[in-house]
Amino acid sequence: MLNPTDARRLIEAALLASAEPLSLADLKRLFDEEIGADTLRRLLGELREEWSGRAVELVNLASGWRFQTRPEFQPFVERLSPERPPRYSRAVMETLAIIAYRQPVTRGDIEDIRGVTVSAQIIQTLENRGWIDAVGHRDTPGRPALYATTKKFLDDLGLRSLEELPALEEIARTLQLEPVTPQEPPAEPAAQSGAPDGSGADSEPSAARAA
Amino acid sequence: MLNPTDARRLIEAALLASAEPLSLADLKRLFDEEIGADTLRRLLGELREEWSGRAVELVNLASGWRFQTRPEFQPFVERLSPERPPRYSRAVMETLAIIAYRQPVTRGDIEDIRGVTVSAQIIQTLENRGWIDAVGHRDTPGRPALYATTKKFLDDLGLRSLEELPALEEIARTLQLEPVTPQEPPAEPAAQSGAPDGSGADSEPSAARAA
Amino acid sequence: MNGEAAQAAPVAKLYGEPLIELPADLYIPPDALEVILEAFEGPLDLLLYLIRKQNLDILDIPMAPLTRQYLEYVEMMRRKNLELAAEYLVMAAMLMAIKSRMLLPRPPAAEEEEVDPRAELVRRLLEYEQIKQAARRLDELPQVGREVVAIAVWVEKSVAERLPQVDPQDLAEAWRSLLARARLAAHHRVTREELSVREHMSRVLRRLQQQRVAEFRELFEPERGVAVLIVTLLALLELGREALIEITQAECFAPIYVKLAHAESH
Repeated sequence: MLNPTDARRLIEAALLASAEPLSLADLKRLFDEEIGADTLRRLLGELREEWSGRAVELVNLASGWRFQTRPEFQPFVERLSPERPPRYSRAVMETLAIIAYRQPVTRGDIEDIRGVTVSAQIIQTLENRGWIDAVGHRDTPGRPALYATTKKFLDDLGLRSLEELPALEEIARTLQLEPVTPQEPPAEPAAQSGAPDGSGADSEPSAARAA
Repeated sequence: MLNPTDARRLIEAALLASAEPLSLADLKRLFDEEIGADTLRRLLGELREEWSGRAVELVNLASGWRFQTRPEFQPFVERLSPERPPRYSRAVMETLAIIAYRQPVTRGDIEDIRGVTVSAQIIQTLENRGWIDAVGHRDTPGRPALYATTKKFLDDLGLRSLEELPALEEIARTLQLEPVTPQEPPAEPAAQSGAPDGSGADSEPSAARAA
Repeated sequence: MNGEAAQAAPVAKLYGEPLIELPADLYIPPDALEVILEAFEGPLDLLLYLIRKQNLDILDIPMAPLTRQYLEYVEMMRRKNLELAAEYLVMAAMLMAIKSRMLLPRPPAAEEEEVDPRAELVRRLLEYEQIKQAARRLDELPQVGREVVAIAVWVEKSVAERLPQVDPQDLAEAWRSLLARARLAAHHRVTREELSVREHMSRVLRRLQQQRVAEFRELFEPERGVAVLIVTLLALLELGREALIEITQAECFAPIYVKLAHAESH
């Protein structure tokens, strides 16, 4: 049986060697003997503590634990390697935001919210990045794919769950001094009867939200 | 001037974050002020000492310093990732992309586009793979070799010709290429003068992006 | 115009703070127009811009001036021959429909059920603005690979090396990061056509390496069709322009020879 220090050293090495987050299940496989989730969590807590004063930190993400540089270390990252992923266009980021906050959504839903066509290339960019994938199809004509964000999206943004995304209600509050919330619920059903043209389909996304 | 502990933490993070070994010259670039090779070597020695009891060690190779797992650790790594596919570094992928899209090109051409030096090792990795070869020399001083992609490259990537590579205009369209500044100033003054919280500052990162 | 600006003044509170001064005019200088219009993500984005710029109350939009301004922008886009997406025209029609419905007298009986014709538009604008903000917030989060590095130290292995797999999308991703960094957009616009020229440039060079000198004609492969002939010609011209090959002809109508530039110095 490993003593706690050796166990910590083993976990540390495994985490340092893996760019992808390691889950508790992954870490269990490091040990010959049974090791409980509680014990692992305690060891991980100690390890995180041990690294607390440094430029590298141990973080707990959607798919597990990973060592990564602290955001404050960014200037040094830039000095060392100019090869970094680029910033995406507003079209890509808005598409991502809609998928993240309204998932699962179809391309049509995204187009309704943005008010413009969403090119296949935008969806593909996000799929190739591993940030979104098709999780099913909506049972409407054409059976459009329903997109959702992946665990990798959460991992890459340093989040454990979608609940850790910047809160939309908070965002709404910064938009306008007028209280937005009381207006919303009555507006929704009314909007449908009032929509003079094809925009009636716009109520789709809000329905998807409830789902 | 950083104190020795901070300097050590900085070097440690840089080495942990780098996929390739870092030379003393690389490490010097981390520091704003002049730092002597002797000082660096002393700090590296201390760092190696500090890591001596662990499953990861700091080693000094021909091309520089790097952290790596101790050989005894290999069996554990295999338990963790029996099928994790290896990946080329960003530097290798970017070099390959330039040769594929801009061929025939010299190493100097590649460096101009990437904005950083391209090590002989990177070219060799791609040559050994049989994906690129020298198809001639440019008639300029030094007669640099001109690189092009090979048939094996097309075969391995499942392409019939280079024309089947993703179109560059479409890739460009998914990117925030130009600073958004021209659009933002007219839109933001109202928001900025009034924004009491972080929301006004939301326009900042897009401007900073240009820098 | 001025009247409307003044009218907007009482509601000129933004983010809960009174506005220190109103924007001097409601219009963007014409020379800045093109840049600005191209920066809009669509009609909703443009409308939000117009509303926010004038500090209009989004919950009580004055439809007449907003519609007029929107149409003026759309007209300017057309005059500038900017590619005008169909969505802009659909929105124009919708704004006009809402405006005219607000002018209609309401039958007294139906008054209670009567819905504000602007309700749907307001809902869409607020929803889009929220998403716009959300997109910015997401972009600000520290991202692995961009602001933050995932640590992966070298693992010493004795087993045979497995070769990484690459697919065309990986190359697209690599080019994307190059573009963002080097601002290649202007100088390195490579189209599919140009790519096939460059492929043939490599092919000609490869052939001349083995053969030293080739007759111009034998570099062409007529059996592969006209398109390939043209591309080969373009490739030879480009190689000549970049001084990578020498094209010589002793006299008129004599055979044309192609060789690598300074191949004899080998």
